[in-house]
Amino acid sequence: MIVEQFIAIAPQLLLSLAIVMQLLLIAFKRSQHSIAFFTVSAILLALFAHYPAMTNVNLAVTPLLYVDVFSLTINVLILSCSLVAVWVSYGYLRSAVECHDEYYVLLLLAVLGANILVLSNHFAAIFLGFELLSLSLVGMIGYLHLREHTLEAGFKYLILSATASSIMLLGMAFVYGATGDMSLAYQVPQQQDLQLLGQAGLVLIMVGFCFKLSLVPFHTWTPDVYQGAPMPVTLMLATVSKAAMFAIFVKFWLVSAIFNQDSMQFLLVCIAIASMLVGNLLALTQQNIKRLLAYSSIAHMGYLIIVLAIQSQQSVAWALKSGVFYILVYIIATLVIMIYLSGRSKAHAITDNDDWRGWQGLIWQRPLQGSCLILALLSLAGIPLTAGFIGKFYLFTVAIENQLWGAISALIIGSGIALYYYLSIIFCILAKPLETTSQTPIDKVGNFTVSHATVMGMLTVIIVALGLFPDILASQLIFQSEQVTIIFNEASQRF
Amino acid sequence: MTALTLLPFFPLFSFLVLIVLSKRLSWHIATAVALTGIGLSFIASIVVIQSLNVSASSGEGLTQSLWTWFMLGEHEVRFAFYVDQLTAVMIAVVSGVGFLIHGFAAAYMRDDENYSRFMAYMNLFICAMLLLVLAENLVLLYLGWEGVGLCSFLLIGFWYKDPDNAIAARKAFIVTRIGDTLLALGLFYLFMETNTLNIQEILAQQQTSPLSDEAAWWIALLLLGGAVGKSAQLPLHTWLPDAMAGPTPVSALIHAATMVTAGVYLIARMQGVYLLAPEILNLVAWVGCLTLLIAGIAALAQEDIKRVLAYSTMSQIGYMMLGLGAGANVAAVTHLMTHAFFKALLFLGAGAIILAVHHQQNIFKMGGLLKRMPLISILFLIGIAALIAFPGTSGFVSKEAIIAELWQSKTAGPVFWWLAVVGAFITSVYSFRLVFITFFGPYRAEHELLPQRHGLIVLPLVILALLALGGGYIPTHLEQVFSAPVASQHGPAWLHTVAIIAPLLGIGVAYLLYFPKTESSPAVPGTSSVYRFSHNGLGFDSTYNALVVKPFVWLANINRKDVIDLLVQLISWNTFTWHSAMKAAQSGRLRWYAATLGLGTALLLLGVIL
Amino acid sequence: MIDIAITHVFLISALLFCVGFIGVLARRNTLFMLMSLEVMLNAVGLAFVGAGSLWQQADGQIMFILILTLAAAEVAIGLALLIRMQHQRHNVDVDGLSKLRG
Amino acid sequence: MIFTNIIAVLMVSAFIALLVGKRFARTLPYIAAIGVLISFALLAHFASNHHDLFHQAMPLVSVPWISSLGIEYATFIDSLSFILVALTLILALVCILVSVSEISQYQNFYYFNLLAALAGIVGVFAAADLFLFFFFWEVMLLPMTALIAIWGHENRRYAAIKFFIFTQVSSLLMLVAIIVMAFIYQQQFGDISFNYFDWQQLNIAMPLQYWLMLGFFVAFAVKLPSFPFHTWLPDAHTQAPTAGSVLLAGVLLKTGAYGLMRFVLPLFEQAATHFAPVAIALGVISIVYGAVMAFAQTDFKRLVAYSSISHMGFITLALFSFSPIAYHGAIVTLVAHGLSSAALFAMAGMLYQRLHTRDLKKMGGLFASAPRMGGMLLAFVAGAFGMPGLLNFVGEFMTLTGTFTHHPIATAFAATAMIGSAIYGMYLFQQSFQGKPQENVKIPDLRAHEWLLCSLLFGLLLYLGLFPQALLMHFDSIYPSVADAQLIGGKL
Repeated sequence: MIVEQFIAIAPQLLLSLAIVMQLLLIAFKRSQHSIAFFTVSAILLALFAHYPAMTNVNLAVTPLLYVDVFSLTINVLILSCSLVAVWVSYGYLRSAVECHDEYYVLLLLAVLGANILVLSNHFAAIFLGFELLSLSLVGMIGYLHLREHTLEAGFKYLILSATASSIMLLGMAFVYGATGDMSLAYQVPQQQDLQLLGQAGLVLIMVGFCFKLSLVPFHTWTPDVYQGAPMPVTLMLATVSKAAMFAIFVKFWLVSAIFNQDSMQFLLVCIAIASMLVGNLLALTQQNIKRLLAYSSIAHMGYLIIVLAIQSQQSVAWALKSGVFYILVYIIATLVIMIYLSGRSKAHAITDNDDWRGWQGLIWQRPLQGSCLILALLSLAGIPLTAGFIGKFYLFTVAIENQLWGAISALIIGSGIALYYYLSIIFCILAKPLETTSQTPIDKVGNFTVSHATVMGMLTVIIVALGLFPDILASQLIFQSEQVTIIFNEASQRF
Repeated sequence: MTALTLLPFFPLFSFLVLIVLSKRLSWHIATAVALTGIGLSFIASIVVIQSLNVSASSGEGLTQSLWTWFMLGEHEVRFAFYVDQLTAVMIAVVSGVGFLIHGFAAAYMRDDENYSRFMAYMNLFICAMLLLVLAENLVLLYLGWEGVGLCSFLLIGFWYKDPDNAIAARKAFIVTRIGDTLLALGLFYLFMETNTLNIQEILAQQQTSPLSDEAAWWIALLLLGGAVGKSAQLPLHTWLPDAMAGPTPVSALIHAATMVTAGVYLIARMQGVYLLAPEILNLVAWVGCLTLLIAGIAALAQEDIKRVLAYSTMSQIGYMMLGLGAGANVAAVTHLMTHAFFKALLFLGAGAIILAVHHQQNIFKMGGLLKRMPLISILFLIGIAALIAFPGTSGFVSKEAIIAELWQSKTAGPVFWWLAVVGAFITSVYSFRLVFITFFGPYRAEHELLPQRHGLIVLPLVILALLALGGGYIPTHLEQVFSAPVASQHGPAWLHTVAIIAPLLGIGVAYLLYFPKTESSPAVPGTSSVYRFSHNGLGFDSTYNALVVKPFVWLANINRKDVIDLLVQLISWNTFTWHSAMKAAQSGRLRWYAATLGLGTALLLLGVIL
Repeated sequence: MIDIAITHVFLISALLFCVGFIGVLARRNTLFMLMSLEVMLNAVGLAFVGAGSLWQQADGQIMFILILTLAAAEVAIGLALLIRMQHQRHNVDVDGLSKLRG
Repeated sequence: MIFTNIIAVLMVSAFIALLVGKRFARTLPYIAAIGVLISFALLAHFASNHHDLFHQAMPLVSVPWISSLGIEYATFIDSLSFILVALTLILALVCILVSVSEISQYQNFYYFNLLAALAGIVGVFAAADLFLFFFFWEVMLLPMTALIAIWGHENRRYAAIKFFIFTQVSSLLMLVAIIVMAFIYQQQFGDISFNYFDWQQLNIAMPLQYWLMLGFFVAFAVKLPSFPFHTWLPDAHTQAPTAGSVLLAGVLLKTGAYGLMRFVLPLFEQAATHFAPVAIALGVISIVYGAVMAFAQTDFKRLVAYSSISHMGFITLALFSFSPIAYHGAIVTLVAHGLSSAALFAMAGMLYQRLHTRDLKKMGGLFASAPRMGGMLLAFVAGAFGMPGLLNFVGEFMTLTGTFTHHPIATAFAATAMIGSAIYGMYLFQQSFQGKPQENVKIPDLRAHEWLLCSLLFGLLLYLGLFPQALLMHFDSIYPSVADAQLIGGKL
């Protein structure tokens, strides 16, 4: 029994071990190459550790953690993203004079936090994962302290994230007070006043999640932090943090069977609609690609949480599948763009190279990179041929199955607005190249290497492949999600 | 019936040759091609008429079906020709007079750089006109109808470099197009009621199961709309005087002899329907009556020789309409034929004169031509005599026949009769005004006269003059077509006398008013406001301009930016405004961000608890 | 042990939390903001302890210890940033940090 | 397999064109033309083997695609799709011909886009699965937008964005309707299905049916375009490169009409009947409004664009009058407008190449130097205003004859467009080719490939105008009649 539990959380244990070893390694030898290599190996090892974990799912490891296929899937996604992040960071930081080896420790800590968050089945675990993730991220955001916006971004993230997590903690306290149970599968009490307390607690917990998913009205930090953070950290924020938060939000929502409460359902749909509209509106004329991605992530998270607004247990499987597919697709497209941006930026520059007007005519100078970017943007815009369309199609099916007409309208309007800025960028890439002689041309900036292009190309191939044959992935997901439903059913019936 | 099949396609073939080879052809070859095409047509029509006379004394026509054009539900619209006595008259006139005019045109346009193109258009026109009259069904008729319209457009605007010509061409096309649209609506209505567009089937159906009163009323009215457009009758007549911008042979062929009579042909053809709608038939008569008077009055004050003739054409077609409306069908169609002869003669004569005086068309700048070009002047005078129905001419035969039958017309016979006689009087006044000013008095042109003696100019004129004199006696057998002969009950005996005297009286009045008293007295156009009003065609043009054209252009131009697009832009403007507002909220201030966080939380709490 | 109604505990912790939150909003000095955050966290801790005593479980107190740890970590990072701020800008006015906007 | 093969051939030649690159830019038109000709040969070969099968829909391929939703890659053919695909391929040749001398930058990518757009359009006509239909519907937009945005005129980005947003937002409405239909099918028959033939058995209650119909209608009305949704079209047409305009006017607009014929009328008979008065009003307004707007324009292409709106109004009018004659008229109008507007845009392109302006005010008197071009322009203008003998007339005449029986007043209003079209047509011709020639403006007359293109289009218009039965005989048994619901099931 105990062995099984160890196997189930082996990846996390490996990561923890790796963090300790990292510290030792730093003490032993300060070398960016070696620590980066070590980090990559650790993450790879954790990834491989998922194979045995997969064989033995639906297992509670202490009351704090619960391992199931859904969590494992998300964890694999998170680890893959962090792999990319490490690799990107390596290229990004390589040019700096200083040796940034602590950075990798923070990175691994954040990944560990995200992993724990995804697996957690208890408020305490949520709290631990949440804070581990946030605090490491604050460290990473403020890491390159000589850059122009680092301080501001770090401070904003610290204060706001701390406020949000206090609010969430207060909510947990309320829920605990109302139910006497800190497990996710708590039972709402019968008493009137306790019910109210529980309800209030629930809302406050939701605020915490919404903050991290940067949903309206808790979105304000997103663009500033995205912009101020170093490019690889932005990448982490946009992928690892978002995926983990989404996963725990889903678990929280489904295991506690919150979707049965009409008022919560209503709040969720309102938040979703507001996010779609506000996010897209804010992005409309944005010229900083990092800010633009931040705003569009607001909208995308708005689309995404539609999958939570389900009305019956039967829809759960389909909703989960859609949700996972969508976030996966979103992350891949974001990765393509952010890898490009990381390749074109340097740690020791005062800011990142993040004005998309600089991409003008890219496709004629670097056809491969240009077309990768275009396809990624199309995927974000949800245009057929790309996986983004299939993701959006799934969301539509979920929304229609649950008859969320308001959300559907907002989705359509939001997509319409979004097209404006995505197309603007695409047309910029397609335009005639600028005839500049004074400035360095875009394809000479940064440490962009062949490997960047290769990874971008591979991810783009995945985007197109999933756009043409979504069954490659979707047929895998549906099986798992069905299992997840059973688990959740069991979980909700345990008490 | 090979002759019938090929009849309209000879000119089409020559058109193709001319348009494809165009400038590569010399004048001689081009002329030969053009004349051959139409000459063959003429021969074919003679052959067709012969066989018609031989085979069908019973009134049955000849049908020649080529192919199925398209299906309207169950009804098959065929590309097919039908010939009866009415068609026979038309094809003979079109190809015969057309041939003569082509001959004249060859000489008239000889020096034009686009000569081949001109002859090509003329040939195409003949083809379209033949299709119009030969059509077995109304759709094919409509094809011809539009075809002649297009050719008319091309020929009026032939000298396209002068914007005025282009505008005149456009005006002609668009005004007639209004009529065409009404005609098309008439066809739709007919099809809805009868389920066929075959003319003979429609007419035959009226014997067994006639149209309802309402349907007949509407159909007759809509077809009349088409007819007044093409035949330049009230209220769509304003294009014809402007159409004189085209080369003179065009005016002769299209705007006098053939195309403008298409409306008369249509109403004559659809007589069976009109008989079911007596009110509309009466309207036809009134339209004709008013047109002949108004055009006559306008003709009194024209200075351009071709405009005088144009107004007189409108007026004469008014007689035909009046005849059709009052039941004088045979006479009306006969008048159509004789009118083609003498009006072609007049236009060609005018053309010869215009050439002689260096493309001067103002009659007040001519004068004294009788002495200087006697042959042409006499031929012209023969035409004028026929026009005013001088006894013994073809015009006399047909016009007097119309007038004679008016009296017994069921509705307003005596009124029509009187108006027609007044019209005849006015006709002779303006005709002789033209004659006196042009042919008498001193020569007022700025350049030396260039007498025209080319065979191709004189010969057609001579033949047409002969026809203008004797054309009224050509046997037509039209009574076979028009089934309901008017009761041969004659009115009072004096009618005939008055009708003959009225034109002669007109000559006298014209002599008093316009004959140059002395050899040197300068003839001047009038200056009074009445004269100007009449000169401008009684203000129809300006009224239409103010009521229809200007508002339309204004409306179109004011909306050039497309009001709907403005709405769309409003939406996008709105979006951008929201964008700016939200962007302002993204102020970068940490404390404000924290405040939104608190506010949002409070909002959510309120939302759940309430 | 004096029997305090559980609602009172939650009310006072909520009030304390609001005080902390208003502190974050109202103070421009970054140091005070960090202190206000501590107040908020302590309010939460109070609520946890209260809830734990209500259900006669140790969980609430465990959570409080975890929160204390968090507070320490947070302040550590916060102070690090504060020092950088003082270093770079020679003041700790939070309103100066508004370059990123729009 | 025929459509799949055509799509494959087009896509393969598209990629070949892309890979050939700039080095052999001169071969690109030939590669594209060969691709199109092979497709055409395939189609012709298929037609010669199966020509009596067109009266009924004939399923071609069916391969599972997204199995969890019952989505298949399924295609079918019937006379409507056959004719529209044939039209597409003919216009593809026209597009290539007009591009030869116009496009000088990034040719490989240009031909790639052109061929990809064609493949998408063929896919739209071929799809029997509604998801697939939607997929192609969107896919054809992308290269089309690229054509406008890269090789367009001065205001191209605005036009391209407008075009894309209009069509995309409206088609999302359709996507919603499609998904709802699939779920309804699931409710009624147990399995989820996006298949067109399956959907014909659906029986949808009325208010819902109405909403679903609206979802489809809006998407198609934007594409058509019908009156309040038309404003993308003048911009897109004006700014697109010549081939783009040709493709837009010639084929892309037809997909809207195709959608109405294929989906809105047969699948939502009841709702369509209820909606008919509104649709007819929209059709008539489009007809009249388009004509008036066309007259007000001074830009050659904009004028033609508005005339397209006017002509497409006839289609709405025809389809919602539920008259078989009008339905046939609509089909004829589709083909006729495809050919004639393509020709007009091609002429606009030729003029633009010679004069570097589309402003009619700056033209005039060109007939003197380019009589053949003028003659051709007049011929196509005549086609546009419904000159009998050309195909447009047959379509217009049948449409109006058919609708008159049911809606005489609306038809009377629609018929005013015959006057309107004459006005703007003649305005167009005279402003450009007649009048006083501009100083020193001598333009070369038609070149060989332009001559080929014009005579191809004119020949088709004339031939089909005189023998429209060649087209119509395939449709003898096809028309939706509301009274006779059985007729439609499976046949359309």
